[in-house]
Amino acid sequence: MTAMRRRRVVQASLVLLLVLFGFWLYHIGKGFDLLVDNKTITIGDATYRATATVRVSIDGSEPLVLTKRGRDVISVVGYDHVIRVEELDMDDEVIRTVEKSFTLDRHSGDLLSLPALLGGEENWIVLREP
Amino acid sequence: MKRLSIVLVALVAFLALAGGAFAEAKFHIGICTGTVSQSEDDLRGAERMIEEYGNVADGGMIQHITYPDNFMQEMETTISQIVGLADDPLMKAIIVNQAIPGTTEAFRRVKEKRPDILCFAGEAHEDPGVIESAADLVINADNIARGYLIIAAAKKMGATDFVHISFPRHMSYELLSRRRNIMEEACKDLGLNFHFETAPDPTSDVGVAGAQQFILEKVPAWIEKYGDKTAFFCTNDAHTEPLLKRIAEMGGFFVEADLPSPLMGYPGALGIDLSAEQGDFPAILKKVEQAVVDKGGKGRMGTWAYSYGYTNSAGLTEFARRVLDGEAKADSFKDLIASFEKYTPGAAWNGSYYVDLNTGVTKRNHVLLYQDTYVFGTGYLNMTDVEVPEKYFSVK
Amino acid sequence: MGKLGSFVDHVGWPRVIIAVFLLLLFVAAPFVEVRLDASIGDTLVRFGMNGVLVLAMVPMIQSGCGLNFGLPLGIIAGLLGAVTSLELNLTGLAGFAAALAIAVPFGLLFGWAYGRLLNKVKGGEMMIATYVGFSSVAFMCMMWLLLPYRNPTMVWGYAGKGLRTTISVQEYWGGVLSDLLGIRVTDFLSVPTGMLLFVGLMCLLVWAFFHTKTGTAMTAVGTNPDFARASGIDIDRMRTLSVMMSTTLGAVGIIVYQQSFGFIQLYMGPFFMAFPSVAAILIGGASVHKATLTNVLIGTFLFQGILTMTPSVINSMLQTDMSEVIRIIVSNGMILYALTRVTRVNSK
Amino acid sequence: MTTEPLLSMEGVGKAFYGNRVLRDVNFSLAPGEILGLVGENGAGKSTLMNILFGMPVIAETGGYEGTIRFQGRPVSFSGPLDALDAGIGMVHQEFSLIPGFSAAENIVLNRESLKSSLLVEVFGERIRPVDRGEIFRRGKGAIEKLGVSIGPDMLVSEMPVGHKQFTEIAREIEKADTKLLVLDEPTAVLTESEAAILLESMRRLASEGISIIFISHRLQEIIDVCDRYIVLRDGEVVKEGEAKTADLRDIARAMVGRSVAAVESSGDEGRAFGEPILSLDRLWVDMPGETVREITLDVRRGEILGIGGLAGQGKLGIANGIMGLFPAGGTVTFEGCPITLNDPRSALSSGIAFVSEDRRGVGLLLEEPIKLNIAFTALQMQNRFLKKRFGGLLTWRDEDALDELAREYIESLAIRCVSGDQKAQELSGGNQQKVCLAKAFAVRPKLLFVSEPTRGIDVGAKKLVLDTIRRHNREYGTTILMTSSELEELRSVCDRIAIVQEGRLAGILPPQADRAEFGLLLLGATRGTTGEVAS
Amino acid sequence: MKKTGLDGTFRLDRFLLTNLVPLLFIGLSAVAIPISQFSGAYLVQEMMIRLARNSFLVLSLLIPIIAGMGLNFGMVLGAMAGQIGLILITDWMILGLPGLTLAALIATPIAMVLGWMCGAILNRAKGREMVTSYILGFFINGLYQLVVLYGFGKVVPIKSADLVLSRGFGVRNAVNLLGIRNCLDNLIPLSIQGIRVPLGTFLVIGLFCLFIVWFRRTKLGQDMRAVGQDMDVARSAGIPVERTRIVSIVISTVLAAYGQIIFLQNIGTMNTYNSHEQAGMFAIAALLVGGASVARATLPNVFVGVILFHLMFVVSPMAGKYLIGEAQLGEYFRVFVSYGIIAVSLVLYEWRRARDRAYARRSLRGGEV
Repeated sequence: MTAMRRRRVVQASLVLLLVLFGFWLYHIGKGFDLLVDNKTITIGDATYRATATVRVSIDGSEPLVLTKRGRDVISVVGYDHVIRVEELDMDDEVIRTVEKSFTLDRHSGDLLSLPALLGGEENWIVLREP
Repeated sequence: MKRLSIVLVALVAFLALAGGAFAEAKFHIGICTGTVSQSEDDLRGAERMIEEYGNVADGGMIQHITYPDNFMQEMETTISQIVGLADDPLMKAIIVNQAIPGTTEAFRRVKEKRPDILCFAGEAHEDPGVIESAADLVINADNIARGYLIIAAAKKMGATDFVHISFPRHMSYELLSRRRNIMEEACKDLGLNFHFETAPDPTSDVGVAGAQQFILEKVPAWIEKYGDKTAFFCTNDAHTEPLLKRIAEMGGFFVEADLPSPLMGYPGALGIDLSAEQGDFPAILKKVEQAVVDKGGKGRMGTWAYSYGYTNSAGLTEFARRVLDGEAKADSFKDLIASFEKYTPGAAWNGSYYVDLNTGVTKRNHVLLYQDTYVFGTGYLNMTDVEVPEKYFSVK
Repeated sequence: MGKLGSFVDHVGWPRVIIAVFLLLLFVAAPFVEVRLDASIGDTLVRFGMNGVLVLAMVPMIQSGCGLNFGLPLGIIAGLLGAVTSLELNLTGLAGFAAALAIAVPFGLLFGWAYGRLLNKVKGGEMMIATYVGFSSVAFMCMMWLLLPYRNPTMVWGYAGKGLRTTISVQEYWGGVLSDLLGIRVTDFLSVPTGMLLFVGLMCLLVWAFFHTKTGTAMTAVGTNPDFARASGIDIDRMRTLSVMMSTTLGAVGIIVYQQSFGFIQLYMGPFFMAFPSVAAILIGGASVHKATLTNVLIGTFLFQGILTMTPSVINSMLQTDMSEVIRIIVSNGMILYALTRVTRVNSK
Repeated sequence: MTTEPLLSMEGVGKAFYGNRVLRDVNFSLAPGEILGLVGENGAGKSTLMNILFGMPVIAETGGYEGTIRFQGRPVSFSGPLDALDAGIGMVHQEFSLIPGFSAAENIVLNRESLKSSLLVEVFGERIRPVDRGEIFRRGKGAIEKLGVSIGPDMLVSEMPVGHKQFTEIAREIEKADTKLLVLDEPTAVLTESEAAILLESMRRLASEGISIIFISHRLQEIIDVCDRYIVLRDGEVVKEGEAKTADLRDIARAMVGRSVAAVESSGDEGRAFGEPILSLDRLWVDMPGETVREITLDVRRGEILGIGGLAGQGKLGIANGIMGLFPAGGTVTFEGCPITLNDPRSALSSGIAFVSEDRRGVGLLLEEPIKLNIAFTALQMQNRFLKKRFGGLLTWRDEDALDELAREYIESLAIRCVSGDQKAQELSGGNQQKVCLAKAFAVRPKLLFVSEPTRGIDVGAKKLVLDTIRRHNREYGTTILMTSSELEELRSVCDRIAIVQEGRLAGILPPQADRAEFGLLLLGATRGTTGEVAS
Repeated sequence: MKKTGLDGTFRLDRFLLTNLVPLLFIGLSAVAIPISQFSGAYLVQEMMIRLARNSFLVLSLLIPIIAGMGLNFGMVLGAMAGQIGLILITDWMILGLPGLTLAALIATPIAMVLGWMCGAILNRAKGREMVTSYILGFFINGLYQLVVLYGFGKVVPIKSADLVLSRGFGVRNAVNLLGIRNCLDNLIPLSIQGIRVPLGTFLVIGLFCLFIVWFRRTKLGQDMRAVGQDMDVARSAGIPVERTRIVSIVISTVLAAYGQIIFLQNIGTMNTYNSHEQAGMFAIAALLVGGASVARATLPNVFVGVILFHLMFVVSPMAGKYLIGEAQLGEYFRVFVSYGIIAVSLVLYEWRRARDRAYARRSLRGGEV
């Protein structure tokens, strides 16, 4: 009977292991659809105006160009990312480059407000308006 | 035995068709439609283009294929059929009408191999977000606007009640589900009573006949229950035919079909002989009109004057040809409408871009179109001129 | 209690459950504004339409060939008869009779060939029948396009050739049976006397057949092939004969169906016709090797009743499209039950 | 050698529903001893073995009396698997082998040698890989122990019958702790040389300490190989003794003799019969389990000829073969005309009828009414009980005539039923048998085959059935071939009795002949010495 | 002497018969390929993809065949379980290989429960397994719709707006599997002369073949073979027959779930309410085309079957089009051929079985010895 018992223990721990494995997979595979947004936004009391055209890429992805009031979607995998935003002038010359790393979690927003980021706002990642 | 006879038949047919030749085309356009049993109009549109631009086999421009009748089960076949078109190095555009499930993946595969091929989807079945991700242009009947317009038209025709007939599988289609809700909302606003009825799914175990029988027997009961000033609408083509038959007999209104066409349901339901008018839509319309009026359906039954499926096949192909020949721009709404209007003289079109309800993003590769409603015995209703109130675009 | 128990045992649980369910639907109907007379009328019409098709299961089951999943073959024969009758521009009862007259030889011919095939595969009939049915339907799809039918009301509106998926028979012989001696009870309930009589006649013929010498032999082949063989009966011949009968009944059945339905369904139409008939006779309490006329009548009534009542009543009750899903679960669940039960008795 | 017996039965008895089949059986078996078990069919051998193995049928019918001791302890197995665990193996008459498996795989079936595997901890024992090499080795070892040469990797489906038998025995002895082996007529399917090998290997097994219970109808084999024998008759041990000193004739007599009241003689000895009505010439029939190899026989008009023989010897095959139910060959002439074999119509239409031994399988339409059952063959073969309708367009079943017929036979055969409309399956066995007879009588045959007419029916009914057969013979002059396993029954009814043994005619005897004569023919003790015995 | 001669001719005869269906297909393809005018590269690529896509599903059919339960139409149940897994990971936005693995992990217990149910039902319908599992598929489809169309979003929380209908419950009719699309196929990128080889999937399939080979050698596999060949003998030898049969269906169902996941990662979009329906029918057809029968199927049957069947599928509509000049006739022709061939192979199987039985009996005949 001890063999039986040992077997039950092994089976139970295997199931547990698989569940843990599932959580681990969830963790490493979790992706996010991030809306990068170049619109005027009000966070708290401060209002950040969308000013210029920007070029944005996350984790070195294909850069996206967003004009004023532009919005697009970038998909990422994992929790820690680096965003690189380049402000462009009329001739598409880079005026300013901002690089920032950020961490997402299940509760964080999925709308990355570029004006807020460029304006130095702490909470530049916000929840999308429903 | 059977196989032998097939070969014989094939041989005869082959010899019969081995005439006619076109000048060698610069490029080829592939069209994928359903078979006659699935959607005749789409196929006829493609055949019209073959007539106009020639078959690839005869040195022409058009390569026509069909997707399986059982397309819901045979997605794989659909995919390889469409991707097979891209095997032709001269292929420059692929039109799929209707863009049944599998089209998206087929387009992705085509694009992976040949990014230069234009991929157009007519009347997409897959979710908007899905098909938009792969196609260069998606066309759908403007079910958002029509959700309001059909109700408005029904009111214009004199209806007091509106019955929407569908079943679970169709209600899992985003656009169909939303249209139902818009209709309900519009009914409320325009003072009609909205009723939602369920009918068996023709692809389930009862089959097409079982589903049609259900409509045949229930419509009289519904007319009795809701009165003869009731307008009917159903989401499934197979349901349309018996519905028309009963409405012609017993009263009630029918604004237009889900995919409207004078050929949709009417010839079968009313037993109309169209052999003399083959291929001529104004003549077909006239003949159908005559039949409807004869049956006492004057002013009660409508359609689009030109078949939606037919125009879609032909218009999209024409548009693709124009783009490839440099006569039109791929992102021009105007050019697109112009291509469509080539095949619909006298009928007005209207439409808009699709807007994703969740993100608010306007999809510039997804066009929603509608044609003016034509009511037999009274003529066009001028629904294209009606402004659809903004609020309906955000009804979920 | 004992009486009730033995009654239930006699009728069988699935039928009792379905009958009670159907009864509840009928009782509930008036409360949710579904007209009772219309419901009864619908059920009667459906009963008449499908009766002969379900009856077409009986000869094959009785001779031990199992459930006739190859029904599409018979239906194709019927379709050939129907479209040919239309092609000849025959109307009224004459058209109907012509359709029958043309369909029956086709049914016999197909049945003969099909029966010979099934004789080679004793024991595996059902699976093979399914696929033979499917492939013959696909073959006929090609034929509908290629056969030289020219009647303008039947061919495609645009191309002017090839047969349409649905062809209206209204102008020809639509409703000739249903309206024959029709009794109008209310606006929504008219009894399709002619059709019911025709179904009755067919049942009578089948019943009579099973009282002839050959019919007796066929029953014996189905009940106990060894017994039949020991009594000098040619089993293969009996089986072929039963398949011919089934196929021909299928051909007649579809024509009866069409005259009430008002349309002829070509192309993939026959594809889906076998299943409801199989389901009906199983629900009626038939087993895979024994079916009676009572099974046919009860099964058709219950199955078609459920089919027409569930969506309307449940839909009106719950205001949801879920009723369709419920119908699928209920009817297939019952068939499943019937299949597992049958076998348990068998394996004893 | 220990003195304590391996197996001992003390006062074992068994009755099925008041019908006693075993009474006070006592015997014991020492380790390494071979015990011959002899008895006619129905003497109680199988019941005894069923009790030993604890077959469910015993417990379901109320258990048994007495005690069984195995290795000194009283045992009561709850099933054959239990018995196997305890070390008792059985080789059945029907092969219990997997056709697509090799000999070795069959030998170790469900006792395969397994390799170790870590996955066991997760998925249980059955996930272990099978050790093919080890299986091969074990299979080979077991086969060698028997002293035969069979390739351990030979597929059973490709083996001749004898090899299958050896494989089966090898499986039992391969079990590590098999102490007792029961062999149920293992030599029946073997050729003589194969049988010799088997007997040899039995001796070898015994010398290794395995005890064997050997059931056989070949008395010579019993005498050759066994240490002791016991003879069962009507559930009782009627004779036992040392095999070496046994006399064949004694055993045969003990086996066949009946304790029942003396056979009521038919009383018309010396009836004169006409010319042969049916002649069989080198008939063979491929009937599973009842193979007829070669039979040449004449049947005379008007007689009742009994065909006797032990189960499986082929007596049943004769009628089935002539009636075309199983593949057959040779020549059969009926009234001077040859009968086409393999075609039931041929025999039926020449006026031969058949009451099958397989009442429920071949004899009846269980789900149909009695009247249809009775009339069926006559209706189909002779177009009787039909009436024409619509000017001959329809041939209708004449229900009135059927009712009339049913009434007639229900009355004359005293079939106990509600009416002719009752379904056949609702009748008792005896009444079903009468329906079968009625069916055969209804065709008014010139020649009637009756197979096992009294099998499975109670004593009262038995007498009725036999009387009916005899009466029919007397009244209508119908020639009857009656096949039965019960010799006494044959002797009470028949004019001559032919004994079939191993698919061949062993001899023909008058019913008054000495029991021992019958016994010897039945057991094949005189095999090869008899040809056609003239009556 | 006579015997061997008889045996020899019998074998050749037998070989032709056993392989008649594949031979028929090869013949048909040989005629159809030139007519279809497809390029070789396209066909090779297409076959490569189809092999990767379908093999696993077809392989999942093998184990019930070993256990004598015929073709498992109940594999549709497994496909549904796989789809539920995929819906969930799409909702949670788990991408790439982890997503795929997680979907498989979620599908496993569901498939096990469904498979156990299916096995238990089939145990009550012995000898009629195929028809019963066919209807079981219909029945479960109803339950599936109930769960996915009404349960998801109401009972099971679904957050993703791309997935749930705007009305708030029910999964949309098409699910975009972009997140895991081709993630296994392209795991190890390999391209030979412009033809992409889905090496990752092939590796998984290869591993699985090894699993089957290994499994057949385990005690359980041995028991299944025994049960498949003779249930009564197996039972008398103490093998738990019912349990073994259930286990074989459970394994098949779980594997079908994985197969469907692999299938859909290749397809890239999921037809929520119909994708599973195609799984059973085509897998079975492919296996039969490969020369397998209801009672015997081997690994080569699987691969030969997938290639031949799908070759026919790809080529015949085009061939029909060029031959007859009308696209739809080609399509109908394809349906006719594919169903017809299944019927033919089943007929051949039954006929052959009857003949083999007669042949086996002949050796017992007394007269001829």
